[in-house]
Amino acid sequence: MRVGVVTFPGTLDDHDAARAVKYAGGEPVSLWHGDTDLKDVAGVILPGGFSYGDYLRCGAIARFSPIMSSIIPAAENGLPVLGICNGFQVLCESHLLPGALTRNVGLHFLCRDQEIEIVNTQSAWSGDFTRGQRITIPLKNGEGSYQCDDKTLQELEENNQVIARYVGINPNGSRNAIAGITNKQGNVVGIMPHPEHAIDALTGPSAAGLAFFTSLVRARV
Amino acid sequence: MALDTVGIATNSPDTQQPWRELGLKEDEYQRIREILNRRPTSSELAMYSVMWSEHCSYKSSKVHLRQFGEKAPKSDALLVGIGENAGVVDVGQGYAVTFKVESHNHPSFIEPYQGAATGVGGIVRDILTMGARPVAILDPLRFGPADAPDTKRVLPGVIAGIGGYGNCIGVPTVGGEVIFDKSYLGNPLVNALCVGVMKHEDIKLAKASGAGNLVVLFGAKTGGDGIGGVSVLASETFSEKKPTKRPAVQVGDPFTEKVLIECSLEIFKEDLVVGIQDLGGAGLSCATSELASAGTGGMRIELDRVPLRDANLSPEEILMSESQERMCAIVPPAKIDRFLEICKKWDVVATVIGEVTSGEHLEITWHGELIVDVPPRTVAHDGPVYNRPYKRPENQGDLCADAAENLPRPTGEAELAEAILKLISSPNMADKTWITEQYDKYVQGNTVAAGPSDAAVIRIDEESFLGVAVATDCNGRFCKLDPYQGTQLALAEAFRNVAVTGAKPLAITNCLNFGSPEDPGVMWQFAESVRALADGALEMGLPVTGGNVSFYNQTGDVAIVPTPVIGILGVIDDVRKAISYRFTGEKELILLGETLEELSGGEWADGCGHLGGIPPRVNLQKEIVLADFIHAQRDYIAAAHDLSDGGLAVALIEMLLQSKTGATVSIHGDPFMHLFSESSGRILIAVSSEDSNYVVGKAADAGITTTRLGKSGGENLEISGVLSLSMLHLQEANQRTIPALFNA
Amino acid sequence: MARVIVDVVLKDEILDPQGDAISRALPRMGFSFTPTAVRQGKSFILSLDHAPSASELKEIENAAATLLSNPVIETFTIRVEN
Amino acid sequence: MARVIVDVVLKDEILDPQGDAISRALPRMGFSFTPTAVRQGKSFILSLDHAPSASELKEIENAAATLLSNPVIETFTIRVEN
Ligand SMILES: Nc1ncnc2c1ncn2[C@@H]1O[C@H](COP(=O)(O)OP(=O)(O)O)[C@@H](O)[C@H]1O
Ligand SMILES: [Mg+2]
Repeated sequence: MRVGVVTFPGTLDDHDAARAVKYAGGEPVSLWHGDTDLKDVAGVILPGGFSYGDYLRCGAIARFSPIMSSIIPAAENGLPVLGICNGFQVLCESHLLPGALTRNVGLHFLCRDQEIEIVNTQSAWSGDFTRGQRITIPLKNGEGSYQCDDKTLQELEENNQVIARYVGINPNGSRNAIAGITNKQGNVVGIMPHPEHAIDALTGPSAAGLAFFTSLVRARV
Repeated sequence: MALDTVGIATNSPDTQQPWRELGLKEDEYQRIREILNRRPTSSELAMYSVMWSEHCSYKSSKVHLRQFGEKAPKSDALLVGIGENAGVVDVGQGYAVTFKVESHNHPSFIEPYQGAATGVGGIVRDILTMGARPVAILDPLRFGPADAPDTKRVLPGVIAGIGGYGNCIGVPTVGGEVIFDKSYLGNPLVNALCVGVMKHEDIKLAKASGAGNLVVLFGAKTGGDGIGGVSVLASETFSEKKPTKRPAVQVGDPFTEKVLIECSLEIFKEDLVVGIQDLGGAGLSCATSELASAGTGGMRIELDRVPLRDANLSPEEILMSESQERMCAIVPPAKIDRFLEICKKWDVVATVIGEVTSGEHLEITWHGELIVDVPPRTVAHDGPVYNRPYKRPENQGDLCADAAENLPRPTGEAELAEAILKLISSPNMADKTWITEQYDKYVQGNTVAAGPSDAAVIRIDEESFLGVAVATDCNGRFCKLDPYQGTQLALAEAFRNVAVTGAKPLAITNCLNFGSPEDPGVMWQFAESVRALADGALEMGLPVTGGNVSFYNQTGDVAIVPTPVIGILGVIDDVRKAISYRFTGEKELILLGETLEELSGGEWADGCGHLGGIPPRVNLQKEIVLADFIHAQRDYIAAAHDLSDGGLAVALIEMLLQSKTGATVSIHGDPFMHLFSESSGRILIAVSSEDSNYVVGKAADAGITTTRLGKSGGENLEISGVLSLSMLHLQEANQRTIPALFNA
Repeated sequence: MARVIVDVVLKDEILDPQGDAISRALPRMGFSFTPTAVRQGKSFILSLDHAPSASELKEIENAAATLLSNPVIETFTIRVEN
Repeated sequence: MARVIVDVVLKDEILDPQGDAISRALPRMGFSFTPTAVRQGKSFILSLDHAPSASELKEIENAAATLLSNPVIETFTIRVEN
């Protein structure tokens, strides 16, 4: 299965995302921000990093790139899209996901091994988990505090759109300890911590992040 | 100011020139006139003044640094030695690794965030320039007392700056040091080490050869950043009263650096350059003169082609600008189109600013007028060399006589427990997670070990699991007591930190941070330190592949404690076998090496406010034996941690905290001495019970003294018959200090 | 020569940790005035070589609403300095 | 009720990577106005339950010069909205 991995200028975790797709049994296909061709991929990953330096606002400039002009309508038509960290920010800026990510409450960039609890296992990217499963994967961000208005929050909870929540101390001040959400259709998922850095216990805190990628790849084999 | 051309300079020999303001000495100015056979133009004067500054010319250190070449051990691993942007060593399987440390001390004192950020940017470009992908950053840092108000200003900014830059360019920051000492108040040390990886065939050199080849400037536009920064910030003692000549602070743009990295690597992959140099201190003056001087000498630059951020800059200022994120490449004409195409893809500004000529002069024009016409070697390499006087300070003898071994010691359970808690919660020994959490250690996905660990371990090949281990170390107090021994202790410690991971140490880099070379006492410290490092490197068979010298780290007459930070790089054939100091399950704890009564210059003495005596002995041969032993027995060693600052007490507690367990150990002899001594050449290992007899036997065969301390387990640190401390209590003491000091 | 300044602030209901940190730091640093609230905003200063026309202002407003601010969490105002 | 706004901008000679990035993004995104320069600044909005006295303004100026701005690279101005 072909899974696209987008590289914006300033993207950092594209190689890791591609490696994760490979580990999951898929075929990573790199997509360049300046192109509009999605190369027949069956899913797209917007990896972590600092697209366009995160200048202005995280994800704000990336949202207007040519590749996003193809991804946005495709996602609206059901193409599975996973945004990790900066990718999550791009998805919010693109209004494919509600809400926004703001400065961590502690005002510092934070890189730590973070326990999260998987809440929703119905999305295109979380089917290989069991509900309530707790996994530890790296968190690394400066602006990872999920914020939205009360009404949106209520909708997210009522529609089971929360994918994962932080366990223990809320590291960045996200509302309802939200670590990741999905759209109503379940094809677009944004997650702040980094599953692609937890696919092998040698280089990550665990291998439990791999299930995000196998969820997509195996379901569609 | 009217344009000063070579023609005008020839015809106006008596024009007064501001050489003194530019930091030149009278005889240096006269030498420039002799070289050129006329007075320099103002642009030439600008170039010579920055290039002949201490920072760029190493004029006070050169005579000493030569020993690294003269005493160099024969090394098959060395591919590129001292003199290039960074040394390169062979790590096998066709891979080459380059690493180097740089200091950005003064800029970080003035503007902590940007100073530290641009320090990282600079060293990363040095590594990139060698043709390598930067894969890891380490940041050896020194600050004034942790509770000093200025430390509260400097430290958070420095940490945020390193993280802000390193995180954004996608290079993991995986190790370093944070040390507090009063001598660093007003003189914080911000050193940054970068490691890069490439294939042998991709190594690039800073050399302009081949007449007709084009000189291309690419990266950020040139602005007024840090103009005169080199001579003002790095060559003179910083004093608050005297305003800097041009207050511009360099501001880093990590996004531009990130695209510059990717763009350069793509250019290297297609083999489009014959030489390349980054623009660091002294900007274009340095890049053009060094490139030309390393080639055949001839180069012509049209300076007015340089893309500017500030249209009002004069040619002198353009030559001296230290705007960040710029590179200069030598490109054959047949390859220039492809070169520019790749730059365009990455949205990197690239401009042909000149060409290599068949002549022997570096000629620079400004709108057609010749403003520089110099033999480039005279700018880049033939700067002044000083044989500065040096002398052991009068009071050194008194200092060494005042040994910490004579201080009153804690006795009895309560006093010992209190001393341990004080030690483990002191800012130097306290947990540094508050700092390291601000660094992305995971990016690139190859981090096998990062702080807290003795050395950082990075995978460089995903198929074979080949990797490298890197550590930096220096105890400046030891170096103050005896710069020779202190430097070899730093070398031994860095070596041991790499060795405990199971890696084979391969090469040395260093960053020599000292006070003013004009002070004979400081110069003595420096001379001793360099001699010690050269001797030590030879004895250990490791080449010194590069480094950096930072002088003038002093306030008034008072210099920092000498701080020769030593970085060691080792190779590990299979990172899956790397040893950390974390273990699981019940293990037997064994101390390797001998403990002597050595307290002077150590952490306990420091906690008593004492500095005096003679530092611990160092035996480099024994370090090699230990390293070989760990490597040979790595399959039987569950965890290993080197003993250094804080001795056995700290190493044991750190290992247990990491492994989330207590232990019961027994100590034969004076418990205080065994817990607090900082004797060198010791490693604490954890071994499963069934392997312990075997491992101890092997150690005995190798001539290593072993002490079976006891077993892990339980929730307390029990020292039989001496004391018992709960691990929770120890953890709290260890973790509380830094956040309490620095959380806003 | 004119400057158009777009001031962007977080909506009142959105958490502003930076503003809060400043609120807390003020008394610690010995300042005696105590604002009822501190919010941190951003500004974008666009320099033009001429006074902006009505249609240009319209475009700037557009850019402010889409690129320079995120309507989900922020509001903006525009000032013109001639 | 009053608001004191401290506007902080980078000194002109200091590189502003964010402003530059925005400059470059504008034409790519189809906006036709082309500012000669874009600079990004910060603002701090201090809400007070009364109009600030002269001595309070003095203190705010003090805070602006030390806490709210970094005099090495930034300058600030103060506006009062009653
Ligand atoms: N500035 C820093 N940046 C990154 N890692 C750091 C820094 N300071 C300390 N560390 C890490 O914290 C750990 C403990 O540091 P230190 O006490 O200096 O180690 P050691 O005693 O082994 O030399 C090491 O893993 C080191 O790499
Ligand atoms: Mg160590």
